[in-house]
Order: sequence, then structure tokens, then C-alpha cells
Amino acid sequence: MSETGDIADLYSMTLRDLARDPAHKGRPEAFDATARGDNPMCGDRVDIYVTLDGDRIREARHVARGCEICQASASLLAELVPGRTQAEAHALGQRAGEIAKSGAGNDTTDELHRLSIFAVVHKFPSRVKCVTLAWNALDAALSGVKETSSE
Amino acid sequence: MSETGDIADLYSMTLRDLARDPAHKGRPEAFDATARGDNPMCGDRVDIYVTLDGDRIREARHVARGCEICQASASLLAELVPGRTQAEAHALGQRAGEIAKSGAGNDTTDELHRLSIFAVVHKFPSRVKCVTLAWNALDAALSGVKETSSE
Amino acid sequence: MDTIISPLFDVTRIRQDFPILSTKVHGKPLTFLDSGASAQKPRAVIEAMTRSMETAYANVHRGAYHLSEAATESYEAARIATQRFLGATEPEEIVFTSNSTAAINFVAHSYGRGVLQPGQFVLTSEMEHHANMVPWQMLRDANIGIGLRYVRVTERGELDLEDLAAKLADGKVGLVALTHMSNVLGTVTPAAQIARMAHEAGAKVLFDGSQAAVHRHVDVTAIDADFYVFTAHKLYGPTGIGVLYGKRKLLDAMPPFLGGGDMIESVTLERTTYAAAPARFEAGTPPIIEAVGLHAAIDYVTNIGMGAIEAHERALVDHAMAVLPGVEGLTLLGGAQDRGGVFAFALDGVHPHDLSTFLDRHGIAVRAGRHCAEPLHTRFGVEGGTTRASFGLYTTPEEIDLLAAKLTEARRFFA
Amino acid sequence: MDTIISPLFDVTRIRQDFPILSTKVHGKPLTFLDSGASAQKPRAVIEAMTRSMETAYANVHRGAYHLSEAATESYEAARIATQRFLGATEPEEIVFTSNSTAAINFVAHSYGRGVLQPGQFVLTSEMEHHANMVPWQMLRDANIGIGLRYVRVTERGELDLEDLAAKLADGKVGLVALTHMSNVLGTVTPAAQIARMAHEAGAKVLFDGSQAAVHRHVDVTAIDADFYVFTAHKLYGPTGIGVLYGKRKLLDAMPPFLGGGDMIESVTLERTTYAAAPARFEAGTPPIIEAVGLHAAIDYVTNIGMGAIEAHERALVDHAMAVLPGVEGLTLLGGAQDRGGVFAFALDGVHPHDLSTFLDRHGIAVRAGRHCAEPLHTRFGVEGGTTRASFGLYTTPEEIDLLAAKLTEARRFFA
Ligand SMILES: Cc1ncc(COP(=O)(O)O)c(C=O)c1O
Ligand SMILES: Cc1ncc(COP(=O)(O)O)c(C=O)c1O
Repeated sequence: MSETGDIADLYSMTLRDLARDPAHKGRPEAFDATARGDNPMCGDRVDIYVTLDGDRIREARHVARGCEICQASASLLAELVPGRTQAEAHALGQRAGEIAKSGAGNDTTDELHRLSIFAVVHKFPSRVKCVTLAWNALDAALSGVKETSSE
Repeated sequence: MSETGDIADLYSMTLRDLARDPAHKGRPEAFDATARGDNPMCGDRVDIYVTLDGDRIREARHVARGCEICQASASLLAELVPGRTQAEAHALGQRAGEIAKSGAGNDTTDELHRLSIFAVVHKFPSRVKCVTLAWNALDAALSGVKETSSE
Repeated sequence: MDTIISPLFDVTRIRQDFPILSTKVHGKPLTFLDSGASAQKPRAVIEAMTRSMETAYANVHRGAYHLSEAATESYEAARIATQRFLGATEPEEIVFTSNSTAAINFVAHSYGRGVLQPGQFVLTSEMEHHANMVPWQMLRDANIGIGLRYVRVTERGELDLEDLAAKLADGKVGLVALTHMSNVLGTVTPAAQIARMAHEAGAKVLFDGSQAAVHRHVDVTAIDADFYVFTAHKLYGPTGIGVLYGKRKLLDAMPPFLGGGDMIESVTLERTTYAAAPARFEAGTPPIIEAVGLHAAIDYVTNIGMGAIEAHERALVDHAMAVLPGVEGLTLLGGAQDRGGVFAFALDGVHPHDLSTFLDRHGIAVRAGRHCAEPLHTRFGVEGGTTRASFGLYTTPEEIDLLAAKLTEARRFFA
Repeated sequence: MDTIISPLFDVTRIRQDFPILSTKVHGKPLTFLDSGASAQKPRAVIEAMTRSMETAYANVHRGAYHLSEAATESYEAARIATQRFLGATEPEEIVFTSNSTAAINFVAHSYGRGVLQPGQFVLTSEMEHHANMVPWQMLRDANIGIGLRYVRVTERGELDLEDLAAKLADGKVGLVALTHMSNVLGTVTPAAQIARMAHEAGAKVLFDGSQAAVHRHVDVTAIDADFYVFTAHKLYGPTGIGVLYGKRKLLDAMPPFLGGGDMIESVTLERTTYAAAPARFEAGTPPIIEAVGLHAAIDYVTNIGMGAIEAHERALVDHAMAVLPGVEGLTLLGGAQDRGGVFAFALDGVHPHDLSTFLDRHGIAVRAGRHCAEPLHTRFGVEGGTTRASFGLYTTPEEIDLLAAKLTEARRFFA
């Protein structure tokens, strides 16, 4: 694999579109739970806001100060979690982390297929945290914690 | 130099006689100053007792719990310091330390000649402290300090 | 006796792994019997450190570039290797410090001041290395209401377990801090039993494994230790790195000790929040190269097998117990049933320092003094110190025979 | 521009001393621009450490045998080399610690808790590395009546000396603790002037020389520093060892920090007395192998000449100041008159982390983040972090040119 290829693989069109996608960004006026994820080493910060529908997530939005991977991950999260329970969302986050860490991304379901844009991250070990930060914040929000960290 | 020679050089007859010499040992009934020298690493301990005659030392005695070099040094101290002032005794102690450290022992005066039995100690660097402990204690006694250490 | 004690353990071949063992001292082959103070380093450790500096060095944790990623990976791999070596549940339970002393001081500060309550006691023993005594004295003397108790040591050099039980009985002991193996007597303490007694009395337990971890397989989970410390340089690894194991729950509840980079979560001028363990306890640039060396040392002893090492050392201890008491004028300190390869002794009429110099001229390295265990020497009435021979995995029975012969010669020489 | 900037300084030849500089990263030659985080090691350092482990290793201070004497001699020789390197008066003023962070924590505990009085303040700045900020915050938060003040930093990234004077004016500051060179802005602070101001106000002064000591000749006596710290791994030496310089009188008056072996004078169960400095502050087995490495590193830079290194780096700084501002969209942090080879910057539209990954694929190692100086990033409104390029004695102008070219490419890539 050429190294330019590498970089282009990481910053795929899909990822960059997700990173910029305004659809899931911004602090909503009302929400049921929120938490902040901080990566003290690099300064990345993600605020996740969730509205609930019984025990299911109705909507998720984020305000992210972070790199493109971090932003893309937060957007994908906001896209994927509506309709899921806390446990299901947590499992999805775990899966996102595994994919980023190991590169294993040959899942067949649709959502998991979406997550596979992070498979290439395993070739950039210091960037795995950029994928998981938003998911950690979601976990924290859903369990009532106010802050979390990806360190 | 053969290594047996080395050992025999260090533990010369003169040194070993001095180490055993009872003439300068034991706590006197009366004394004007005393101090204890401790080497925390090896456990050596020397108590020096001094009687004074105006600003000159009349007599010095020691109680040493230590190796042969430490004992010999304390005995030689007790032999050499009577009649000297604090400053003279200190200078002699400094000289003893230098001789033990560097091996330079070609002094011509008689007392300094006696100190030259410690010249061989410079080949045994970890033993230099054994020579200086008693002299440190003497310094401490004469300046009113109670304890000192060769570390 | 043949140098190959066990078919599993070819000591002749093992000695070739240690470059220093083929050097000469005063024209004599080196007989290194001071591994208890610090062990020699196998080529695998030296080469791992060299390789890290030549091919994969950068500061860890904060770099998004290849060398920093590589260094971080090696550093964290060392943590995982240490976790496995100690049988810990998670890598996060392993904190790298600079040595055992620092590790115990960490606990004395962070747990002692941060978690123990006024009116509680720390229980240590007369048998400890100063590293496991002075920090507790400093805690006692900090005037925050924490007391200090000592477990007595029997004539045989074992912990007096009845005394231990008695001193735990009032439930006021918050932390038991005991050695897992004495660096003077060689005594191995019954760690699992001690932990059980401590826990029943509501206390946590720290083991100083500086000696034990070198000589036997240690499993902190099986022992149920709350804290366990050891130091790499005695385990054939480099200086500059030690290990603090702490149960996750305990570490999470402890305030940090040293402040600086890498241990924070966020810093403002007014307020700082701290990272989770182990980062919270690893302020500043950690011993990166040394962690690689420790990892190589762990791999080295694990490949030989801690069981095989223990068996080899047991055979050496048996041999020493057969040979040393035959030296006229020699008195061994202690005589515990369960003991490792450390022998402190007095030789009648010969001062330890003089003896050590004499042996050195025959190439034999032993230690003279009080071995950082002054109260223990006082306990046994040898305030002036002892001479200590301690074994490593490269020690041979012939070296013990040579020691015995030279002890006899020394006695004649100094007579 | 030719790589030989000065006839005294043949950077091509110097680069050959560093094995890692000839390795490749992602198929590209390594361009290592992260020396401010940790520097690479010359062969002389690696070999000195190897040699110590292969031929002269044992624990120090306590052995009366050849290897221990040899190891002790090397360890103490490193202390003397460090003394000379810093221009200290006596070797006893040099305490070996595990890094700069530990050295500052030592002062915060031993001097901060042991000597400073309730009602006094520590004065640090907004510009500090967390290592010189968090320990003082912890001291402030220990509820012993010691306050904390911060000197402001100007837009240009220099210490505001008027603010410094104002904050010293009431005579309540007991200790001024400031960096001698910023690890983010490159700013070199006027140490001698600061020391004079501090002393006139009755305060002692500590300088964090972690960056400065690498880039220029430091003379603690000329500056009249009371404490000065640096860390070996940034000076081309190993990890695991740092240096605390303290004036003899101050060290002698300070209580110990860590308890254990080697720092005591006598230990009984009831009472312990402590050794004199520096032993009092070096509890446990010290970084023996690392001291040898530090010594080799000091010899290495001294042989090249700190003056020559400073001149080389000044030329690099001039080159960078000519080239970097030409990169479209690039904003440099700070612009001090007196600065060393550290450049933190923002590149419009490109996140530092993404940038760092991009550069890495071109073999260029830079650091992204807040560089353990979060308040400083807040001060400059770049909470999200910056990208930092920092130079070593092996850095070439061509490497800076390559960086500039790839920054422009990155901006296009991420547009
Ligand atoms: C200015 C400054 N101070 C302190 C430190 C801390 O050094 P260490 O991590 O070696 O303790 C650093 C480097 O990280 C630094 O740049
Ligand atoms: C039993 C014991 N505890 C603690 C220590 C201290 O280890 P370190 O000096 O590496 O901190 C030692 C060795 O010196 C030891 O033998």
C-alpha cells in the first residue's frame, strides 16, 4: 500500500462527509441526558446530547472540538443510535472500538457496515481514541455521568 | 602486584597491631568532650573521648565497633593527637583522609610517616571511610557536636 | 557435584547469557554472590534496551506518529507482561515507578494519607528492609493520627504469626505492610495466610516482593494481595524502574502522589482533575527504555520458567545449608523453614568489612553491613552488621564451595 | 542552504552518531521534529549503558567489592559531570531523581511543606509545563496555608516582568518557580534577572530547565538559581533519570521526601535519622545505569560544545522564522525575542491530530496536542491544541524546508 494511499484510505470521502455533516451537530434546545468526553492529551472534546423515548434513544446530537476522525465518529454515532436502548448503544460503541483497534470490519448488517469506515484506523494506533471518545461520552450520558475521558 | 600481596599490604602488621592495641581503647572515667561517628551503611561506630589541657588535647581514647582499618585509624588518632590544638588535629585528620584516598604518603615528618600505613587503602576505595570515621568523630567532639557520619 | 542440577536447567549455558559473568576481578573469575542487592543483566535485556534506543524511541502516549506509537506500544506491552508475570487481573493495576522504594512511598502517601483514617495503624515488622519501614515511620510522624505497629520476628527468623494475630485483634490496623521474603534472613513469609488474616481483621495488605518475585512464581490474585511491589534491577532488569501492583478498586480510590504531565485529565489555573489509574500515578516521562528492559527480563525468566528457577535455587539453598555450617566460627542469621537463597552470617573474629575485602581479592562479591535492615540486625544482636551471600539463577554450587573455602582461609588470615 | 551551518558544526557527521536517524518511517527517511518531547540517543550513550551492564554493574554505595566500587565510582562521576555541566559549586548539590517532574515534586514537598510557612505564596506562570504547575496546585490544595500566584504571559509569549514585580511586591512570595524555556513557545526567560528580582523580594527561585539546559549553556551560579531541574531524556540521555540542583544550604535544611534505604543515618523501630544531602534525597537503588548514560550524554554535548549547539539551533530558528510564516494559513504561537527551537502553530482548517498523521506518512514526526501546557493553550485561545515542531542538535534546515512544503500539501489535502 502506498503511503499516500494510506492517508487517503483513512480520510475517505465517507469519513470526511460525516465529519462535516451538519445534520447531527449542535446543542439541541431540549435534551434528557448529556455528557462530555475529553481527551486530555490532544485536547479533543465532544459533548453528546441525547433525548429519550422511554428506554430508547430518540435523538442524539454532538458538539465536537476535535479532529476529523473524532467528528466523523460523533456524527456516525448520532446517525446510528436512535431507536436503540442503552445496552444496544453501548454494544455498538464497543464494536466501533474493536473495529478501530483491530481492523476487523467484515460485519454484514447495515449499521455495522457503516462502522467499517473505521477499520483503517487500526493502522494508525494513536488515532483509535479519536473514534471512541464520542462513544464513551454517550455511555457516560446514558448512565448519568457528566464527564469522561478517552485516556 | 599479586592479589595476596594486596591483602597482606592492606592488613600490614603495623595496622593489625594498632587495631588491637589496648593502650588507646576504652571509655575514660573523666573527659572533656566526646562524639560518636556512625557509618550507616556498614554499621561501624566509633566513640571518641578527649581530655583537654587549655586549648590543646591532653589525651584521646576510643571505643570502636568496626573493622580493623577503622580500629587502627582510631588508635593512631589517639596516639597522634595529644599536644595538638583543634586546628592541628583537624589538619591531621584531613591529611589522613587524603592519604587514604589518593595513596600519596611520602611525607617526611614522623607523624605523617605513621599515617602512611593508610596509603594502600586507596586501592580499596570503599574502605576510605573506615579511615576517616574516627577523625570525623574527633572533629565533631572538638566542635561540640554529638554525632557525625562518614556517609 | 555437577553444575547441571536439573536437566531443565543448564546453568552453564545460562551463565553465557550474562556478559559480565565471564569478566575477571583482580585476576580471578568473578564469583558474584550479591544478586540480592542487584542482579546482573542477561544479553537479552541489554539488547532490548539498545534496540529500543536505536530503532523505536520517542516519548510515549502523546505522539500521533510512528516512533511514538511504537514506543507507546512497547511501554504498554511491558505493562501487560508485568500484569501476567504477577497474575494481576488487568494491566491498569500495574503502575510503573522508579523502584520498590518509590512504590512503597506511593502507597504510604496516596493510600496512607489519602485513605487511612486517624486512629488507624499500619502494621509492619522488625524484619523489613528500610524501604518498607521508613515510609511508615514518616507517615506515623506526620501527625495525622496514624500509628505504627511491628510484628515480632522469632529466633528462627520467621514472622511471629501469633503476634501478628494479636496486633490485628483490635481491628484498628488499616494496612499490613510486610515483606514477602527477607533480604537478610532469606525467610519467605506465608503471604496467602497473612492476607487472609489481614482481611479478616478488616485490613488491606501490601507485600514487599523485591526479593520474592525474583525467586519464585508470584500470583497476586492467588495470594489476594491488595498491593504488591518489586524492582526490576533485582529481576535481571535495568535500574530506574519498579512496579506497584494495586487492586483496581483501591487505585481508583487513591489520590495522586506526584503531579505533572500525563497524570492529568484537565488543567486550568484554578483546578486540575486527574486521569484514571495507572496514568494518575505516572507523572512525567516514564522509564520508557527501562520498561522495555523489564519486559525483556520478564520474558527471560519466564522462558527459563519461574518453577525451574525456584527449583535451582532450592538446590543451591540445600547445598549452602550443607556446606556453610561446616565453616568453623560461622554463625548463620535465622533458619526459617521456607527460605530463599540469601544467607547473612557472622564469622567469628573477622569483621564483615574486612571479610568482604578479603573475599573480593579472590573474585568473590558479597555484601557487608546491615543490608538496609538495621532494626533486624539489632534484633539479632549483630548491630555491627553481617556478611551476606545471595544467589541468582546463574549461581552454581561450586561458587558456594569456593565461598566456604575462602571463609575458612579468611578466618586463618585474620586470626 | 548548505547543511553545514558552521564550520565548527558538521551536522551530517553528527547525524551519523544517532543510529535511529538513518531508519525509515513508512518508507520515507525519518524527519524527527519532536526532540522537545524527548531527544534521540547517540551511540555514545547507548554504548556507555551497554558497557556498564556488561562490565561494571552492581548496586552502589554499599559494597566493598570491585564491581560495586566501580559502579559507585561511575555513579558519583556522573554527579560530578552534572555539577560541572550546570556550573554548581559542589557535587553534593546534585540530586538524581527519575525525571524533571519528580525533581519539582521533591521541591514542592520538601521545601514547600518543610520550609515554606503558612501565609507564603509560590509564584509560577501561565506558561508552565504541567510539571511546574500541578505540584504547586497540589501544595496550594493541601490546606497548609500556602497560596499560589501566576505571572501573566504577554501576547508575544514572554513573561510579563511588570506583573512578576507586582506579584512579588508584598514580600509574601517564598518561592518563584518558572520555566527557563517554554516547551510550547520556545521563549527563553531572563533567568538571572528573575533570580535577582526574586531575591530582592526575599524569595527563592526554582527554574524548570527541562528545555533550556538542552539548548544552551546553563550556569546556575551565574544565574544565582536556588533550584534548577532538568531531565536526561531530552538531553540525548536515557529515560529514568532527572536532576535536581539545589544550593547546599537549602538542601541541608530540607526534610527528606521519600523514605527507604540509602537515605538514612540510623534506623530503630522508634526513630530514624537521615543522611546528609544528596543521599537524604536518593531513597532506594538509584538509576545507576541511567546515570552512566546521562554522563555520556553530558560528555557528548560538551564535546560538541554547548556554544556550538546554541549557534546551530539559533541558525535553525532563524531559518524557521524565515520559512514557516510563508506557509499559507499558518499561525505561530508567540514570538519572543529570545527563543529556542520550538515552534507551536495552528494550520487553518486542519486539526493538529490530522496534520500530525498526515506528516507522519511523510516521515515527519511532530507532536499534536497541548504539550502538557493546557493553561497556556487556553491563554492563547487554542484550547483544541496546536502542532509543534521542535529541533535537536541533529536537525537540519532541509528538514524545516520539508516540513514547510508538507504543511502546504496538508492544507490542500484537508481543504
Ligand atoms: C518545560 C518542561 N518542563 C518539564 C517537563 C517534564 O519532563 P519529564 O517528563 O522528563 O519529567 C518537560 C517535558 O516534558 C518540559 O518540556
Ligand atoms: C526486601 C527489599 N525491599 C526493598 C528493597 C528496595 O529496592 P529498591 O532499592 O530497588 O527500591 C530491597 C532491595 O534493596 C529489598 O531487598
